[in-house]
Amino acid sequence: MIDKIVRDTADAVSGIFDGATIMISGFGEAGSPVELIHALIDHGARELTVVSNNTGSGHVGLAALIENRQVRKMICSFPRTTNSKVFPELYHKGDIELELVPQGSLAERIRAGGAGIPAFYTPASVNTPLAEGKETRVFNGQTFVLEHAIRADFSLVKCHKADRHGNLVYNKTARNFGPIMCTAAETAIVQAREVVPLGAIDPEVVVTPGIFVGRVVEVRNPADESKLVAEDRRYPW
Amino acid sequence: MIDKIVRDTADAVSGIFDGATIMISGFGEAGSPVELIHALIDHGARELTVVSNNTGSGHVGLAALIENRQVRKMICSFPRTTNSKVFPELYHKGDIELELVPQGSLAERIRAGGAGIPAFYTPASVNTPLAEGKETRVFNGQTFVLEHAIRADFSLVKCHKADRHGNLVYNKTARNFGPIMCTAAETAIVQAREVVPLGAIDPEVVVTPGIFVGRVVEVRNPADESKLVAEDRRYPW
Amino acid sequence: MVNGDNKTGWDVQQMAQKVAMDIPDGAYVNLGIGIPEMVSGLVPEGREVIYHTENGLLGMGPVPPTGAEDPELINAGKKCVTAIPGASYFHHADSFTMIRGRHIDICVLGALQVSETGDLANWSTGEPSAIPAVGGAMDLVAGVKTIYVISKYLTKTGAPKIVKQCTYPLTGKGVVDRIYTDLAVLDVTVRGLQVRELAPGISFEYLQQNTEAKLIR
Amino acid sequence: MVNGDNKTGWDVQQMAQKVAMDIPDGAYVNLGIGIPEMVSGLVPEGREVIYHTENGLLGMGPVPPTGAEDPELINAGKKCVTAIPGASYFHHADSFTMIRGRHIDICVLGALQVSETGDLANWSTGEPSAIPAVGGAMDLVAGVKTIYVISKYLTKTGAPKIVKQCTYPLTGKGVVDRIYTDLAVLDVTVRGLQVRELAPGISFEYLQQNTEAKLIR
Repeated sequence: MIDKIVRDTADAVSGIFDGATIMISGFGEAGSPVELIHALIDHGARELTVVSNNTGSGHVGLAALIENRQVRKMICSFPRTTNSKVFPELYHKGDIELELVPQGSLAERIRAGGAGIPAFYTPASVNTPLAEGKETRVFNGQTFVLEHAIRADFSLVKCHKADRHGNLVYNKTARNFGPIMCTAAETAIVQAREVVPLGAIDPEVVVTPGIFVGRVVEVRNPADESKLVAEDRRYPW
Repeated sequence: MIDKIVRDTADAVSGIFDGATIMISGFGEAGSPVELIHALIDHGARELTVVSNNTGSGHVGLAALIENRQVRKMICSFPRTTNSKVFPELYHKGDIELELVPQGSLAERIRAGGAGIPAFYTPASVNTPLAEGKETRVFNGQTFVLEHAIRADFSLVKCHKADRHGNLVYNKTARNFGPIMCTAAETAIVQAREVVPLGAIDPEVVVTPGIFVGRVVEVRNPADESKLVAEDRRYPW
Repeated sequence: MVNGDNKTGWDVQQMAQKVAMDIPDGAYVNLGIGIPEMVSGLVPEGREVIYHTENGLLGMGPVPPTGAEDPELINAGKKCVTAIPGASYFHHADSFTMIRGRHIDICVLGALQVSETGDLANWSTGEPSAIPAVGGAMDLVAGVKTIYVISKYLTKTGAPKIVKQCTYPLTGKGVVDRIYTDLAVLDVTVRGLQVRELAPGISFEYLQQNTEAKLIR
Repeated sequence: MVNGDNKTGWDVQQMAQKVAMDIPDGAYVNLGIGIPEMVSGLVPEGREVIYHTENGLLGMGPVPPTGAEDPELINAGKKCVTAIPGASYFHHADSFTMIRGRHIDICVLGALQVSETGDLANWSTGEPSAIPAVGGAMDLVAGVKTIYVISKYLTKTGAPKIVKQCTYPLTGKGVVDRIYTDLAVLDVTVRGLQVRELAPGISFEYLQQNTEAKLIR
């Protein structure tokens, strides 16, 4: 029987190893799997490469993971946010590496990683510093840059509802990077607001088919990251 | 005001010009926009390049379009079906051109066309006759073949429900090539079993966002192609 | 030309059963058109196997009862099927993301020829009069983790289908992992084709006499 | 250094209004973070304009009333928004399919510098101390059909933002179509920057004195 539901977030992140590449869903706080990230802090894996659009806010979630010195390198499109303090400080000290990628190229590289496409051409970043050192090629008179797929050992993803097969639906703009990150990881680890019985999600509206998901943990009342930041909470609490 | 609904299938296919490239949705009869194809036969545009997974059955729908000598070239993965008679005959006479593409490469080339990706690498067809003459490249020790995007002037697509913005949902495995073909055409022309009021389709379950759709026509009781074939019907009737 | 009589071998049902026995609980499986489709009905009790069909369905169920068919719910062979609880529908690009992205565990395909190094030819005899049609076979062999072939050991005319080198156009090179035939089950290994199991009454020597491919006991 | 006083020019609201007037009925529009966001509230009566936000929403509506915010319904600037009837949600790869695939009609962006040939610099001042952050800007300028820039004519210190050649790192080369400033509206043409409209009290000569870019009457 297929049952991808695990008991708690500690079980969910078990087996994440030092040096792993981890994709983390979310655009700002929307879709950020705060509880899974906190479990990864408790778990303690280090020297991680993290692929995520931002670098977290305040001292919780992704920012706390970085602050706990578990991240060697960030691959992202926008490492600043209104309340980002941790990443800028480490970056200026030279204590964390940054690979800056245009947001659409980041999304497409992740999608390619999940789809078995090793590389593709895109018009974004041509003639800019972000294309320096990258191969370019002309198609129909226009110049494109070659971008390579990104894959991860694990993805940490937040969704709205899940079933035991790992079928997922998301909530509004919290969907963002979740679906493509599930496809691009050896093991996609998902926190769901609600685990529902098999068959409760209409096959027509499944956003992430279960084949892309390794483990699901129910987190009924996930943290509202911006509230934690406003209260200046820090993880570990 | 945005209102993409047109009055009838004749209006829907108006402006299709001789020599146009046309994508036609469907996998066998599932998702095949039979009424739009018949309107295109009445319309009469010739010298078409048609991108579709198959070549139609019997003497209706896509097969009738080919039989009416409107198609110069087919780009498809599987030009045979149980009841395909028209294409084989013309092909053997040398009266129609065929570009054979592995089904996944066909889907990805269409998706790339819609996504502004001019070309990508894929492992499919490496070391086979279908990769002959195509550029190959090694990534991480594995050989891949370069495939180019396909775009179309028009797509003819069948869906289940649509609204005036062009938001679409599909029915079961009739979804197949519809969503990607909507993205890859200058003008996507859609026949919907039902046109519903704006807001009637939940934003979470929209499969094709309206931005990809040019025209929508309601066809309430679309033909069951296999029945027409079984009755040996021919279009024009 | 050798004796193609295989009364002493397994029938198609038994071949499909052997495949079904080798599909573990929880596997994601794509079944090719024809004989491979039989496998889905033969999964041992207690195993949950999820079938993918490349035309956009994960969680394909059995053929519906007569009268309950929906022409918009079909499999890759364009036959009417059903969807199990937990199924999902998706478009073709997403479907081949599953295939090309190595998300499918096992694919079971038919064959015209299989070589001793696991090359597969199953889409064209290369005859100029034939209309070439490839479908999803090339994507499947390039992307699915494990490729099983199910096929008679000999053609209807008694010619070998297990060959040293394929003479028909390839579907993929070095892609086949295991071959289920009516006479034996063979594993593709770096040293040659390892005979995993012989059908009742079939000798290793008989198998070897009917192929130029290198067989290993 | 020139006089940066722009009391005689348009204010930010008026600049945004000019942009809004130039967006036709039925357009699909992406608005950058900051001043461009103002445009959505200024669409003339009777026009239906659909806003795309790259974090996965087509059909973005106005800011919700206090207390009705949903932290999972935000725009690219990470502010809470709403969804109009006819909206749709999608993932990031699909969102950038809309952008890169030339499906969005107009994108309105801020600028650090715009050159006379339409080069745009709006993501980094290139200072070593700054943390580079690009977001979706490079994809937007590469993929959207028409790029409007909305920006003051001069920096806070009175330095030109309309330049012969950008000194800051580029977002895209030759991508800008029109520039809405507090002093004038300029079109990027092959012959130079065509002054489309002057703000009250602003002369062509004053504009030209404050840029080395070639302006055309």
